[in-house]
Amino acid sequence: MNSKSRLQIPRPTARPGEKPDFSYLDLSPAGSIDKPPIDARTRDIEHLSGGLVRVLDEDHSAKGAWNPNFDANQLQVGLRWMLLNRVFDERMWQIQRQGRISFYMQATGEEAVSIAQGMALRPGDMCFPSYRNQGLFMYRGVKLVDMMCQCLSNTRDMCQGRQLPIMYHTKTGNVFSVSGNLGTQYPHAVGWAMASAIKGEDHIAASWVGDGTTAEADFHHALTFAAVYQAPVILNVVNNQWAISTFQGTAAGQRRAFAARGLGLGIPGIRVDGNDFLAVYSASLWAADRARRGGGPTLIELVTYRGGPHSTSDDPSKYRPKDEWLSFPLGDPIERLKQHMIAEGHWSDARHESLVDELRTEVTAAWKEAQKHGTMTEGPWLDPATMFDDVFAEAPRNLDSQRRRMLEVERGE
Amino acid sequence: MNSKSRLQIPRPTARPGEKPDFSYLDLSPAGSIDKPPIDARTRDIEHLSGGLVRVLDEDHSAKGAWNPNFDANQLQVGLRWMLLNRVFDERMWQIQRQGRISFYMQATGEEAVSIAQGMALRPGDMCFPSYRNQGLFMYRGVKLVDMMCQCLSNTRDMCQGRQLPIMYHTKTGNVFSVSGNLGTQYPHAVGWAMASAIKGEDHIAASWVGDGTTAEADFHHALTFAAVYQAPVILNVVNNQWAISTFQGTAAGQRRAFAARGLGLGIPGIRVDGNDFLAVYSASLWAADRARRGGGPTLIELVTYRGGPHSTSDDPSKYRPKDEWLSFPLGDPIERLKQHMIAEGHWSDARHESLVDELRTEVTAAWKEAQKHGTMTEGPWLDPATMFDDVFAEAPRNLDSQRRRMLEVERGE
Amino acid sequence: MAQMNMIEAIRSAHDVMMDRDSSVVVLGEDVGYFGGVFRCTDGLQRKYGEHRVIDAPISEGGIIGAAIGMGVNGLRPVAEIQFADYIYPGFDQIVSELARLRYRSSGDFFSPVTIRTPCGGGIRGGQTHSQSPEGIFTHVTGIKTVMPSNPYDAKGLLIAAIESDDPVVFFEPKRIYNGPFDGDPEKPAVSWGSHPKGEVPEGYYTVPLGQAEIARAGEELTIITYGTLVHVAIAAAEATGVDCEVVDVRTLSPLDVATLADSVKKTGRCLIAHEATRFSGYGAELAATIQKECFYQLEAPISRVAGWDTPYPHAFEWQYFPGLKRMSAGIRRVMEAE
Amino acid sequence: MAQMNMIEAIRSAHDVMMDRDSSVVVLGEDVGYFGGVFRCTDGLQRKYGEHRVIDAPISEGGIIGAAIGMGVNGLRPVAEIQFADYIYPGFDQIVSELARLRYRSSGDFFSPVTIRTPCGGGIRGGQTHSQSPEGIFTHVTGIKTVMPSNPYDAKGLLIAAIESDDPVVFFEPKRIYNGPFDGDPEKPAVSWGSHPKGEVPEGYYTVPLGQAEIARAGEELTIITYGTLVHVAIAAAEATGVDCEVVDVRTLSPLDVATLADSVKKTGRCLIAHEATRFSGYGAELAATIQKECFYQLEAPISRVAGWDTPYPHAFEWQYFPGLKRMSAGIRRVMEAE
Ligand SMILES: Cc1ncc(C[n+]2csc(CCOP(=O)(O)OP(=O)(O)O)c2C)c(N)n1
Ligand SMILES: Cc1ncc(C[n+]2csc(CCOP(=O)(O)OP(=O)(O)O)c2C)c(N)n1
Ligand SMILES: [Mg+2]
Ligand SMILES: [Mg+2]
Repeated sequence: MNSKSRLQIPRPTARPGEKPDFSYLDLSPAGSIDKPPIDARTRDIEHLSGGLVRVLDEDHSAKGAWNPNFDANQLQVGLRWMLLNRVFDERMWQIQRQGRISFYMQATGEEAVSIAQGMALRPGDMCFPSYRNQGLFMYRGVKLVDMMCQCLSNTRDMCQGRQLPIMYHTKTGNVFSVSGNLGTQYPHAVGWAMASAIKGEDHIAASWVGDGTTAEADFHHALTFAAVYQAPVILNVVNNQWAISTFQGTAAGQRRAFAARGLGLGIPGIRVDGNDFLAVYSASLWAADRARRGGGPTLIELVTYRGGPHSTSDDPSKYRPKDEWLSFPLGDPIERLKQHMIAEGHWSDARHESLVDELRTEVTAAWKEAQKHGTMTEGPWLDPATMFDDVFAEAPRNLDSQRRRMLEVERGE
Repeated sequence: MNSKSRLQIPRPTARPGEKPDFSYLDLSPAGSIDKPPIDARTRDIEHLSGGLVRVLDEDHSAKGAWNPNFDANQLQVGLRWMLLNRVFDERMWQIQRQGRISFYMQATGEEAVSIAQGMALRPGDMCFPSYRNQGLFMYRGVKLVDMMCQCLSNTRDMCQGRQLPIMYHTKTGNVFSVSGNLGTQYPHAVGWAMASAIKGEDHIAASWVGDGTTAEADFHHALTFAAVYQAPVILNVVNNQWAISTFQGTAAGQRRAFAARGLGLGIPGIRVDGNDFLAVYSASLWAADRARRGGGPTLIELVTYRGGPHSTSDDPSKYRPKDEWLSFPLGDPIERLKQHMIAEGHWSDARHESLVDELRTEVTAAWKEAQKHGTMTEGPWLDPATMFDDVFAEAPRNLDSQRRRMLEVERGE
Repeated sequence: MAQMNMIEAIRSAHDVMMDRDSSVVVLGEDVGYFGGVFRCTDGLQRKYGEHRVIDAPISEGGIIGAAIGMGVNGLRPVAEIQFADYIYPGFDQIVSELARLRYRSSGDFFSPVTIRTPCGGGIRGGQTHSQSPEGIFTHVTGIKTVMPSNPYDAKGLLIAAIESDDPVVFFEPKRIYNGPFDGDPEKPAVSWGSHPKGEVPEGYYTVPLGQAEIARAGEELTIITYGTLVHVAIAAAEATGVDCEVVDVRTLSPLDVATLADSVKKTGRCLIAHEATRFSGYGAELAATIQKECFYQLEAPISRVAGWDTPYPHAFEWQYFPGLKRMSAGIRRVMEAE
Repeated sequence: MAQMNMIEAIRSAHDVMMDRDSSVVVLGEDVGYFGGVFRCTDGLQRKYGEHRVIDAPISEGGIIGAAIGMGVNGLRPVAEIQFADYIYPGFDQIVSELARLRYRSSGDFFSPVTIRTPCGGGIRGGQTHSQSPEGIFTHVTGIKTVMPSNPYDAKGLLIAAIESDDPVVFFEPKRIYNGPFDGDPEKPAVSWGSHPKGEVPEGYYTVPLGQAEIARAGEELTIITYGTLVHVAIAAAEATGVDCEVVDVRTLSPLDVATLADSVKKTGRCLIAHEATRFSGYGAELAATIQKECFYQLEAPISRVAGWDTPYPHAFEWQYFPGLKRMSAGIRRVMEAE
């Protein structure tokens, strides 16, 4: 059957053992894309979905209309949080490898997304994250120890042991509960934004999905509702080239940029260098301003690369070249911002090293603290009776009697 | 709450009592749109989704590159089937109004879609219709009497009484079973087309949904799979301006044409005057050729108007101006083709009248015949025992015993 | 007190709640300008404006997904799904998100969405306008499942559902929108006007979620049912002359086991009835629970009367529908068993 | 004969069928080049090419929708849904289309799709990688629902499913992919190597759909169960010393009532067990059916051991999972009742 098949099967440019090839990425030079006014008509800014908004140039300078002109302090804030995200991920990965938590997912190589976008939004704006937005939780005030306690499902776990590690949430920080189901948060963000508009508030919503997730129904639902009601929302597609073993072409990412997905609905799209901290910030702020002033939704594609395995359950050497990340033309967001800061005279290798050390210490301290609230092998333990709470606002009779039954069985009655 | 709401609610240009206003429709003059080669790149033919492919001009002449240059016979074939569709619908509507069938849906004003597209496809191509494609069934050989028997759920009903009227299917005519669930047929068409490609055959698939249905998940699934595997399929959106009481703007149809919905996935779109028989034929043939030669999917938007109520359960005077259809700038597809044929010297009012008479007689004869196979009030009757067939290929025990039980109850045991 | 049919009662529940609580919003296909294909939201947009009664795109998944987000942002959305047969495209959002949000966030987030949807057959709607999928939803923990059998309950339960901080899927048996139906399609239609439960207060009141009701008191056999079949059960009690106690479940989940079990303990016999297909339907849970609770009092096996395990066939609506004949046969079956 | 674990047996079923029948195609997320996140399709793309083992976009609805269309065009698609927890976005296509196509077209169209999906907990997957939604599917007439408990059955049933012209939803209890599990998480993992049902023929054979099997013969009490809990039931029989007959349902719908009822008529006592949440779970249908069939032989109420009516909590996997302790308690409960 194979021989006669005329089906066209998309194929990544390189598989294990082959030479990485990113020639398919359409790159624009830093500073080359214009920055339209936020009230521009969708039709007039279609080109933003095709180019690549970049600020940081090869020579580490910041260029062009999208340059947010950050001062040293703002740059350091960004660098610090991105680094913290990286250091935290490295540590948690190790911890999972030691069998001390059941599961973990890193955002390695994608830290600019959560941090720069976190900075571009206001505290009252609501975030509907994917599982790779841990940086958002950190930036929005969730303590490292609380994130670790969630991963440990221990007595201080914000989820009371009910969720897989990394499925954080923060009510006060306005970051929604991470779902294991891909893409379901997208229409939530749109509904939240619609409610904000109905209430006459100027808070906006933002949500994130991966390249692979764009194929899910909720992607379409969200875009449709956002377009129809001009909801004040930023819909982000984090195109890290891979969806577990499936490359972005299997979500039709090779024919046309994900940023163009909303054009047919009248939703403007911006394709951004997702590893360019300044460009991500600037494009997000533009979209946020636009939404806040009644301009409706924007779709932002953040072109980046998933530097690590999909999760601790994954082995990418089975499906992509081991060194693919090294060849990724947009590099590493942390390294790029660091070099820019050095070039600008705001930073040095030495300060960088000492910041890394400081953050490692912070993470280590948090881990020590977290374990006091219980680990997988040692107490204190969450009370299993709590597993019957919060199914409903009030436990109905069947849950109450099951709770009693469970306790009897546990006590060996 | 209303006063402060900033939500943007799309509104039709006219509601009952207001003056119809179709100024929102972007019209192009007949013959003004170029016809690209079928191997053109999507990027190079984006403009086809914005303009409106038209062949029949105000003066009833046929113009431009999309003119299929039909001979008199082809034109008469087209007119005859469109007329038959109209006459059949009128009769069945009456019949429902007399309480002799439970439900009906007309395609009034949209007949060019089924007939011209039916003619553009080959018999081996598979059609996945919506409930407004009765013309396709007729054109593909389903006898009127068989369609009527389906609507009667009588002993000759192809569905054995299991489906609401109009949910036809024909295996030999290659038209899939109509579903009551909107849009579900769209991914079927894509899967069928993928299978055709896998088998190395050159049959293509085509499917139809309404403007409102584009908001459903299956629309997105179908476009995504079609784009990823370049499935040989034509995906049609019949934009008849209304989805029951909901105008096309509630499916985001006012910001950008439905034809543009696939562009972000690399699927070319053509916006066609859906009431222009020649344009519909020609655009469909172009897309069919393209698909057949490995060029992948095309999205065709057929701009038309739902001339009648949504169904026999609907009363459009509640939500749109009574005379809206009269103001529709693209007119009536039958009248337009008729005038063209008269202008070309192939037709006359007299011949038209006599054709209408002939078709009415044909329909009346079919109705007489159909009733012989049973009506809602008179036999012969379908055997109710058959309601347990075809749930599975073979009835499992529970169905067999339920069948017995049912017969016992019916017999009063 | 006013006379209302079920449509009017449902509309009135919306009206009362929209008036009391400005966070209540309504969304769905054709619900706004048009007032809904069954007219349940008629007049609401005129009264409360198009920012609170929102015509939605044809996207059940999107409607429920967006409603969840609205609920998280402090609104109290009431979403209409035009027919229960079309709720499945929204199933993932209901099961994976709406039902679990409070649990997975330890109560920090929740979304008090009410999903209303007409269900059931008997209106010549064929297999895609007749389904009764309630059983599926009762297996989804974290949502409440409700089906009223009359205008009074419909309004009171709907107000309770809208007020509930838990998500509720609210099934409306469309066959009895305009009047009770005793399962005999040959009889002339009757209206709610003459039915005691057609008397409906104009203002605010609730029928609490989670409470069954004895719709007809009796001593010989308990019929546990809900929705349209409550009326069929009562008619069958009269027709057979068996002194049936008819229990209207009203809230399917969480279930009021005590009311049901007390009745069966008293009568010693139990018939369970619903319109949905039998296999793995909600009646299975009722039977499983009752046999457990009432084992020592049961004098006969619990029997089920339900839709056959086929799709709902257009032509054989009345052979499919568990009407008077089948209900009566079920009663006799249980009474004859020893 | 070869020794296979369940993953290998499932892979082998694919291999045998793809080899025998060129119309068999496989599609799903990560199933092709990578071979599936549980490796069930490993090596198939290398052997049969990427036109027959197809990496699909992340769209369960699209996968099932496209598979239906392929099936209508003469292929025999086997679709993998990566986790049963993610089957809901495809629910509408399953319920409204796949299950009803043959019926609504009077047999003119049908689509012989097999949907495979790993289910169940016990792998620390949290609430979105642990669900057992099989009960929901058993309420959908027109599809067959299967869950094997061992490699031999897995292969034989999967081949039967692929060959069946009816659509099949095939649940694979992932906890026993690599070895049987008796419900005690403290014990070292065992492999299928030592289990008689780990012996699996390399070639073609079928285990017919619609037939239950006695997994352990016994006289005192019947445990009706399937999937992982078959092993827990057998272990609990040993642990309690009660001579249980363990019936492995295997095909949940259509149900082999006779094998189940015969066993219960013999033992007079019945315990039903599954991992899914209890309320309105598949166990309800089993209990409802058995009380009806075996009323006069039952010496005690039928009892159910099941997952609690909560989502599957990550931290309390073993308090949630109906393991050895709960199964044993259930056995004692039924034995003690008089
Ligand atoms: C509805 C659903 N289907 C499948 C999965 C399994 N799954 C988890 S992550 C993943 C890949 C997602 O890829 P992408 O959207 O690109 O995000 P990334 O992991 O690259 O950030 C898959 C298939 C899931 N979690 N939910
Ligand atoms: C999944 C689903 N949701 C809702 C409906 C109810 N419904 C039937 S037709 C219709 C309007 C469809 O409008 P459109 O797609 O524009 O097609 P048209 O009727 O105009 O041809 C609706 C909402 C349905 N049949 N299926
Ligand atoms: Mg990705
Ligand atoms: Mg329409």
